[in-house]
Amino acid sequence: MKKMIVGLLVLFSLAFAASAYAKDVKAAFIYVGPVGDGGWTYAHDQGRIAMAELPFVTKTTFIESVPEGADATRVITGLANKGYNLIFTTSFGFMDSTVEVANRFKDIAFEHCSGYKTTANMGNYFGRFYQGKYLSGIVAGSMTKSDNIGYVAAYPIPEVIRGINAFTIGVREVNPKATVKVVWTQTWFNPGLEKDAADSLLDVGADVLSMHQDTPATLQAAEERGKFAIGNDSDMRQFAPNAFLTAPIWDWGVLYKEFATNVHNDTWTPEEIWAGMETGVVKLAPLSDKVPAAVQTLVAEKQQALMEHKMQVFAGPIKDQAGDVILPTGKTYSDKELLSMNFFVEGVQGSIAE
Amino acid sequence: MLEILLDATVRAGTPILFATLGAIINERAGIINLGIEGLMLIGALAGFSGTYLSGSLLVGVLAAFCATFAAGSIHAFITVQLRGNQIVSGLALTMFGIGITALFGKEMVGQTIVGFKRLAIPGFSQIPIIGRAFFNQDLLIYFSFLLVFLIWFFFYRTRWGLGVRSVGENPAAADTCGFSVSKYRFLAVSTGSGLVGIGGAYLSLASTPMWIENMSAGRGWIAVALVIFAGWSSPKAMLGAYLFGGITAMQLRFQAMGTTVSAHILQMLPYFFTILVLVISTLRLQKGASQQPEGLGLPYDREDRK
Amino acid sequence: MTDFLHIKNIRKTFPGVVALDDVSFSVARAEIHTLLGENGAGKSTLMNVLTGLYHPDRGEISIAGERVHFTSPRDSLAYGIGMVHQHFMLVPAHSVFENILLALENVPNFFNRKKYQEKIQNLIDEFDLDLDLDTPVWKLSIGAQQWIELIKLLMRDCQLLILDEPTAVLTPQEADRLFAVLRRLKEQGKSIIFISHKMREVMEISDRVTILKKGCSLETLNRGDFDESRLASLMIGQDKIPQWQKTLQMSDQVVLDIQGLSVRNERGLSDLDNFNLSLKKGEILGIAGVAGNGQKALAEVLTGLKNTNQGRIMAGDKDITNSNARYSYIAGIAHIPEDRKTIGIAPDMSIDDNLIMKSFKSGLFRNWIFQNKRAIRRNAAEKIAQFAIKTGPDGTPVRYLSGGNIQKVIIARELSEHPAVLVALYPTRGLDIGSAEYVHKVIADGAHRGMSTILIAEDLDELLKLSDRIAVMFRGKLIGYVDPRKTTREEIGLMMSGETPGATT
Amino acid sequence: MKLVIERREISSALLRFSAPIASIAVALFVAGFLLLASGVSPLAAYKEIIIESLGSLYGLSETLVKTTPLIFAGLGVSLAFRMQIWNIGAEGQIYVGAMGATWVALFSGIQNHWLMMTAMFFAAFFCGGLWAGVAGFLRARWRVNEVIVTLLMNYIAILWVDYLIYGPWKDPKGFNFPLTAQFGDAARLAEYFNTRMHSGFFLALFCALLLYLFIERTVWGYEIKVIGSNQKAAQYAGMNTGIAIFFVLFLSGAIAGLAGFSEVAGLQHRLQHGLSPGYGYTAIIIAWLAKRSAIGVVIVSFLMGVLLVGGDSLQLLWQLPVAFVYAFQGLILFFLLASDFFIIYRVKRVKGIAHA
Repeated sequence: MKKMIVGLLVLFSLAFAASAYAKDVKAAFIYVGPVGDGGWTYAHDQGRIAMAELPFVTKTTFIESVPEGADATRVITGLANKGYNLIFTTSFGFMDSTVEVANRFKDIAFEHCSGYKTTANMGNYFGRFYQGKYLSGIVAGSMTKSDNIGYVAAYPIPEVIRGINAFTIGVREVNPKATVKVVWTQTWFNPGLEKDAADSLLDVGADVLSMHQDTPATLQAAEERGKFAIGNDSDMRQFAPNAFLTAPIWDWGVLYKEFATNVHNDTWTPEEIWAGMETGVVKLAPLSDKVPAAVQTLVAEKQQALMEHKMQVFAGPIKDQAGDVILPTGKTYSDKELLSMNFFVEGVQGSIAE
Repeated sequence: MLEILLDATVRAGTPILFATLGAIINERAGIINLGIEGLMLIGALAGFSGTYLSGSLLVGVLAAFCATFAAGSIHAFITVQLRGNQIVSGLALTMFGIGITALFGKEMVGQTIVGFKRLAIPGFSQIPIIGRAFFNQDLLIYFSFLLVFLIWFFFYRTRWGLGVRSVGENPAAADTCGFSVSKYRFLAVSTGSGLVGIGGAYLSLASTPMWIENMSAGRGWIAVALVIFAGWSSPKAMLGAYLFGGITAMQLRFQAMGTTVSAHILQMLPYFFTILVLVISTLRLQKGASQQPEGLGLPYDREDRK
Repeated sequence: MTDFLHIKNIRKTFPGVVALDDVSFSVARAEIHTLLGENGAGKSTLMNVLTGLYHPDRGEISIAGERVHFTSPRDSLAYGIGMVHQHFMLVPAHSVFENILLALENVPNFFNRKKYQEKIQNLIDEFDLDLDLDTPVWKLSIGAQQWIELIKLLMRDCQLLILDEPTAVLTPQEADRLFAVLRRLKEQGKSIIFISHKMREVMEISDRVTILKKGCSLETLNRGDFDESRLASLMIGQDKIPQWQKTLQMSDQVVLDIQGLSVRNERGLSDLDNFNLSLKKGEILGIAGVAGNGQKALAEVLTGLKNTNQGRIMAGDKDITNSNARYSYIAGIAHIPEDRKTIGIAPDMSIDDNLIMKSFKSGLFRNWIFQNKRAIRRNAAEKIAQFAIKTGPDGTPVRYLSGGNIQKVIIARELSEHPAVLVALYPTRGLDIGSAEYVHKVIADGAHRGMSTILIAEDLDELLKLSDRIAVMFRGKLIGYVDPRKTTREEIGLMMSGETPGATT
Repeated sequence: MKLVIERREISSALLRFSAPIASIAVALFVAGFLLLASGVSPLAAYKEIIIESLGSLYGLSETLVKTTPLIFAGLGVSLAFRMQIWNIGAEGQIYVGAMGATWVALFSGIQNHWLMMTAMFFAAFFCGGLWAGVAGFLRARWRVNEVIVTLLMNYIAILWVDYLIYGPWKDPKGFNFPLTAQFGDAARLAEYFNTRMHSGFFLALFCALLLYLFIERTVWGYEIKVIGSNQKAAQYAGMNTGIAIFFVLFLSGAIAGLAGFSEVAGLQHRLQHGLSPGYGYTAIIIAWLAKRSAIGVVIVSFLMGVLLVGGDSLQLLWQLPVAFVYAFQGLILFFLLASDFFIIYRVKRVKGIAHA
């Protein structure tokens, strides 16, 4: 009898504990662009939708087009005040705002994307997108006939620069003669200008285009001229069925589900996550059937190697634009060095604004 | 290279050209329209959705025209019938356009259509240098060439055009000659707005066949500036739009060819040159008679005793 | 004689003003009917009602027996009523052809340019006018512009032509030519409403005369029933004209001396051409001339609003050539501008503020950088009392005042610092007779105190009455001086058309 | 029957007061249909806007934070309005003002707080002023259209600031992200009540008061009013309108530039892209709504702050796009313009002739 009572008590308390710790997740997102940008913000919102399917995620919301800066702090605070217990801030520029608000709301879990700061209740996460860029570079290097590849880039920030470098390393691995020409647009989404930029690259002889941009304008430019192009952020093949080769894409749902589950189980801790391809956060869109089987196999092998950590994209020897070795053989860059990358590797034609 | 640059110039300049022509018709009738940016967005969304839903590019262009005609009518009603402040009403129209297109454009994001294709004019398209830029383009660009002439013809060879110019110059004179100032102004504003809408549709149907929020990205404001630059004349508007498009195209090609000048600085060039040319053309204006319609910006109040 | 137009009990008010009170009269076919009245009697308003520009508050208009309601000029044009407005309704940037074409009915949208050019040219030839169809209107003289207005109406085949003070911009000789054309039109069966306040013209051309006074139609007289003095007494009526005695008191001291002045306007034409003038202390110097012959440029140069291309202006011993407006003012030159509402006042500001527009920097109205509101108010109260300005409540924007009171505000301001020279452009234009007399008295009183006045006016009567000397201008040149006590209208008229007189001072 | 429009003799104070309120009510009503179309109850939405922006100390403080740059920019634009000059370039002036203040904060090496504040203040003041002064000079000297010049210079200003933060001014410790370093404590304005409200707000109020005195009480203010009322009359009265135009545009830009100072020193503590999310454009509307009054600018800026801050909650609760607030602002303006008409005119029905 006594045993039974004790047993029941234990059971009860366990049940109690379980219910106390398994809390509902109410998640909020702030986005830098409109959900309708078709790129970066769109991909995050897809992640949010995937997360919302978890049974214990009772509510998700988002605020789009939040300017990076003073407004962000207010919007994040507003979300915190509204009782959300998991808040995602999905642009680098939200970092300081997130830190500020996180320090004020200690009970709420904050996750900031693409930055480098953490606090007791704020983690940061990002994906090793450059791995996808590298793989797409292999495809581009194999497909170019003119050895002339164009790259339409948004802003000279480390993420974009890293992507260009990884891409170029991929290109030169299969085609050491090829060069990558870079044109900056200083816009994330201004399709007309981006298309014009793509055209300008095609005009100087590029026959494969890549891009770091939110709109599919570059793909359309290549489609129109019968050239090839590589997408960005999300699978945009419907915009250029013939030109589209592949695209490094995001699948944030993987991470978001994990965060939500951790919060639900109260096992969430602030971490610095830089997820590689093995996690599924960064993927390569299915290759076009125009890509020869040999290349497809090569890409698959490389991807496997990356996922198993058998190789690094940024591994010595790496030369800068002038041809000088800046990373000797056998060495690799630390994450910190990668995160603040601010130079172009050999094979890139273009300059980073100084 | 020149051939290619010219081609890029025409393609980059065309949406601005349509918008500038529309704005010229507005201002010729005496109404300043700062709502061009919003109208372009409405045109872009209406054009895209029209084509997406019907599968026909023509329907898209017509939808763009009709939607911006309607939106322009709001501005026309407020500034002509209600004699409201033209600058504020135009700004309101831009805000309204940005807002309403984002609101109703959600479903169109990520959808695809088949856009306008290049259509070479046999023979002409082979002309060196200019052939590609002027005779191997899509239908909307050919239409823009025609429009430049048509607008010139309309203003200087038709009675309606004379009426529009007169209500912009001296509404009282047109009024006493039996022209309905409000009707002419209203129609000039709404029709001009419709042309601006086609400029927007050029973005979403020809330049980059897709819909993205805010895809006009400031081109409408450039058009507003080019109206003065062009001295309210349609052939000069063509020149201005291509100049702007040309400088934009050129700075991208500078980059593609590997210049080391900061892209930010290069990007300022189109704006800088537009100001410079505006100053020069203003200086030239002052030597002769002013080309600015004298009634520009002034509501017409028949009983206002001066 | 059948009545073509019949109007009855028309009333029209504007914010704060009763422009027309009760007007009735009729116009027959083939008649020249003159509307006579002082400025401000409501003639122009009445005509704007008749052409559909204004909508009357009440009253009836009938055309050929049919009751009509005009809501726009289209309506009145449809009934064959056309008008030459006092301020021409032309588009300056357009060519003569375009301006005339604008007025034509039933022009197809895609018109045959040549056909219409021919049509218009024929009419121009018929009246033997010197007009080039392709010239932009702004390049033409005001007289030529008036012909364009007339051709517009003739091309439309208007049955009733209204001419609002057409002779104001013409020399007497040009006016004669206009009268000839009007008579010919009358013979063709057209009705003409002629508006003027110049008695001589009225006598010459009218079949009937209707007299308007303070917005009411007093009486209609047939030809033969009126003479100049009867018309004048009806027009002026029982108004008490303030009596003042004009005394000649010119000294020999020259206060203003203009030598060889030349001014070109922005279009490169000459506004003033080697112009000479000297003004003596206490003198009222009238300047006669058809409007647009350089009077405005003269006033603007004198008051520092315009620069000269050549020549010298001395105010006493100060050289004020090409000075700015502020310096001219300090040098003692006051200015009553031609267009009081568009130049003379800041319409949205109060009387207080308008009265100090030229002296706001003076120590009287200023403490360091701040305005001395109390002094400004006191100044306004003084001036309002002194010049009998009728105002609304304190702070009422000036634009709500009547024309006469606005003119008083301007005069009060201009005379407040006892200027040496007053340049007055058309100072009584558009004023009722009482206000006009008041202005005359102020000018004459000023002369009494030693102020010299350059009086530019279009009304010869006004000039003859006030001036000690009259200078006549033509195309920017000084043609000569006449003595108002000895000269005749004909002599001045000839000089106004450029003929050098035998007699000078 | 036809409709004829007539000017009212004098519009009654009641009408002038009630018409704008009625028009805002109508705008709210019409916007309600937009909300309904998006599946949101209008009443709940409007209630939410008010509660979010005014319902708590925090909400109020945020509203005031948002109001601060709007007051500065609104004052700047409205000063130019006084002279019938359209300064569409407040946006760019905010950026260059912020740039000036940032330059002082980062590179001047001043340690003293007050000295630093003063130096930053004047740097922003002169940078904004000179930026607008270019348009002022062109307008005064050659009558170049100031609307277009100020507008185009916005793009140049923003690109120039971008150039600095991507290039020479980039924080060396910032992982090469496009941000300047954070300001030291000496370069930060005081904050209050443990919220983000900073002394920039009081500075803005003070600025409004100064501007009010400047316009209504000083000799220069008088001159500006005369020129604004009738430029020809001003010339006739001997005022140098050219210098006045330059001066007013300079001052207009300088005040707008102070918004940049207050944003970087009070709120963001660094220069970055997207410093102003369109404050300069909102300022035009504010200046117009305020009907030329400096005090009006303060009130309207506050109302705009309410709308902007409250507008966020619409997104939060119902996922309405941010664009809704734009559409809403556009609607309010349309109806306010319409209400102006009924203040000045009345419509009468008369008998008329029907045209074929």
